[in-house]
Amino acid sequence: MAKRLVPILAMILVIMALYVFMLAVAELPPYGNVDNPAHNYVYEHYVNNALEETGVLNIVTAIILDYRSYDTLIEATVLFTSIMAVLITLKKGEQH
Amino acid sequence: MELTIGAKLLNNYPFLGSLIIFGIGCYTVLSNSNLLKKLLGINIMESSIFLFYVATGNIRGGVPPIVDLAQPEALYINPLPTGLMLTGIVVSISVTGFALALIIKLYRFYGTMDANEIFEIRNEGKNNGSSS
Amino acid sequence: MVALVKENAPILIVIASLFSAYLLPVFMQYRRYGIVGFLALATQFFVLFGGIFLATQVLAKGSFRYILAGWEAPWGLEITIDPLSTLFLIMIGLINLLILVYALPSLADELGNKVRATWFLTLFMLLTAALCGMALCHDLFNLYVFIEVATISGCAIVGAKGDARSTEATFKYLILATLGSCFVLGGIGFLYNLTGNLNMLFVNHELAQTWSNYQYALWVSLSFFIVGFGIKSAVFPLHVWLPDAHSSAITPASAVLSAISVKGYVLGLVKVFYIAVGPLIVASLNISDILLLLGMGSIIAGSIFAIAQTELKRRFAFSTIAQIGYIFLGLGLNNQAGLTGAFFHIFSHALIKTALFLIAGFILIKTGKSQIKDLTGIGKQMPLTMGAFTVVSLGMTGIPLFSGFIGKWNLLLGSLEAGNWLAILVLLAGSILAAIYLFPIIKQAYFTTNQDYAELKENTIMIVPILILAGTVLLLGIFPRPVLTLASQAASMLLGQ
Amino acid sequence: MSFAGPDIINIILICFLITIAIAINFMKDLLYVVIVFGVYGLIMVLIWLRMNAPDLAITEAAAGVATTTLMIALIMRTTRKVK
Repeated sequence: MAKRLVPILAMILVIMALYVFMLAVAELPPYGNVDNPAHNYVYEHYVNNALEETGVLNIVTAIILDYRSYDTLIEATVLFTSIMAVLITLKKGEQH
Repeated sequence: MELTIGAKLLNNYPFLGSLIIFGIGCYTVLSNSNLLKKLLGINIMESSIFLFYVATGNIRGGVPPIVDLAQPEALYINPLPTGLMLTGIVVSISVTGFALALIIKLYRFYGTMDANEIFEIRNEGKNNGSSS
Repeated sequence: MVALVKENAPILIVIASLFSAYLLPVFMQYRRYGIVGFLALATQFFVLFGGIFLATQVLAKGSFRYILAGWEAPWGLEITIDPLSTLFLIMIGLINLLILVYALPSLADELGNKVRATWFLTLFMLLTAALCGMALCHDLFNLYVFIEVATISGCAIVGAKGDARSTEATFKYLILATLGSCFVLGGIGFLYNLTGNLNMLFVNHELAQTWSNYQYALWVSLSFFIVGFGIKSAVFPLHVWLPDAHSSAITPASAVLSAISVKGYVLGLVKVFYIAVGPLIVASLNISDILLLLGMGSIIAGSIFAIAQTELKRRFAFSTIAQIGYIFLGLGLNNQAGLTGAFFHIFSHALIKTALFLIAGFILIKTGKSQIKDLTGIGKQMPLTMGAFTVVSLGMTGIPLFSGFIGKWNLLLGSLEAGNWLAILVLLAGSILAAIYLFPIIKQAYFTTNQDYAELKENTIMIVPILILAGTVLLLGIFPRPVLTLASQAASMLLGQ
Repeated sequence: MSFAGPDIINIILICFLITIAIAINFMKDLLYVVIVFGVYGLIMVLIWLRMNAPDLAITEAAAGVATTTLMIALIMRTTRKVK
């Protein structure tokens, strides 16, 4: 009984959430506009100065490997973590 | 220029679409008892959020953020969301790998990939007195 | 050299735990298990003393920021050192150190062999690094990446035991926690869309001017954060993964998850709500009331579920849900005393819950009993352990002179200040319910006799961390000044006074 | 508010995505589900290409679509073998 109830409950929840999402999306800055708050001084700094400051033509690369390199270190750590997790899940270790 | 809500929604279609897919993915995770489908639901949710970010970074009439020295006046799109989502993709793959490892292990224990069946098998084990 | 370490201490804390995590498997490759244990302990020492050093600096000079990779704030990343983060660093270092001292002698036996023990320690160090990073980070996306590391490593140490029950609990935890991460990432996406910044301070500045235009969007964003962090920190309606995960894992794993990891996500919520968005906006969008409701529901529901449990570890796991409720209640009160109480409660509950889980694990190792009804007369068999258990339970209920009291007292003051009588009632009821689910164990331990009465040896090194924790609970109840100062300074910093 | 050509293609692609997401929810055979999930990833890649994020599209095509689908397909092979 409870198992059949879960999908219906989830459906109701999701539909309610979608209604609120619509209200929120109507408020968001218009898609693709140059004057959006997302394209502010940070964006301008990256686009205008990335080449001089880092010497990389691809600005995305400049961001992930230079401006936000700490993030990339942690991202590599996520991969390492998942490898260790898979090891500890599937391997038994040594037998001796 | 005042727009109706419908026109605003239509204009913001990538955000709306990504949030609808987010909701569907959420429903997939919550309602399906198959472990693999739950995992796919998580993947769908994650990629929908990636779509949200990419749409945030896009500018109509812009070009990809690769500096073209021949065209100094080009309008580049926002490179930051793209960079963030490169990290996000790696994270999503890591989670997928770990979850698949867990699915294999659960399959070895129970011989099934269905959460309800696992639940039943475990309850039978409890009733028979053997600890699982 | 010393000057260099002192100057770069904030980042070195994270980097040191990360690199020791990378190095542990390498040492195990050459069969140096001794070095592995030593390195793990040394790193926790470093985190603890780094935290204390930074705390003295913060108390002397005020909070400061540290720039990473040479790029100034809105373009690069920076980390922040404030009372809140140093409080967390000290907590992480202290608790993890004691857990490691408890765990190291028996870890290899419990997990099968030394290689698996090394993998477990690696994941443990990664969890430490991620939590330290979450405590220090000052950038929304950086917070997300650290949360992912903490999630994956936390799930993996639940599954380390490798039996069917813990694997199933791990899968449930992983799916729900990743669902939570998706929600957090979505919330960050909304904030980025509205402000164009990821640095929390700049997000705050941008939102202060424009937030009234985006009320629905901000509300959706904040509720995304509540759902995401709520799943990960197991508030009442979103707690379904916690009891299985925390009771089926091995003892050190459940101790670290229940005591620290769950609170790391609360810290994430605090950072987003109070530093990035600001208490004013949170209060005027009625998000505070949601936090308050979640907190009260958690206290009542968690305690009642805990009473119904018959297994020791499971009862403690449900008690974690109740105690997380106190923290959410304090956050929802949104005033100085409430936040101070919440932060102090974070610290004191970390001590208490670690001690409880370690005691449960110790009893399991010594007697092989995990059900509460089997613990008859254990007070005479293990006097030191049950003495510590009594101290810690008194602390959990919030009796004066124990550390739990200070946090709850501040929460009461906060509720009085907010004029919220329901919160006061719930706080008192929570204390009574805590007494109901903890004191029968003590009564059973001391006032019933066991047939197979035999003095058990307690003089192993494993009892030392339990006694230290119980002593700290007592000490912190009598001299709460150092932690209370940090907590109240953190509260006033977050409220912008 | 008028829509330029590229926008309509994007809208159609996103509608496809929504359809596929619903289809994944209700399909019974896991093999089909995995194949359809691969298609979902490819359409996502297309949308990102059209939204001027080629770096992301390449990474997703290599890692998200190829690796994930392959991993899941391999898992399904091993789980069938055990049976």
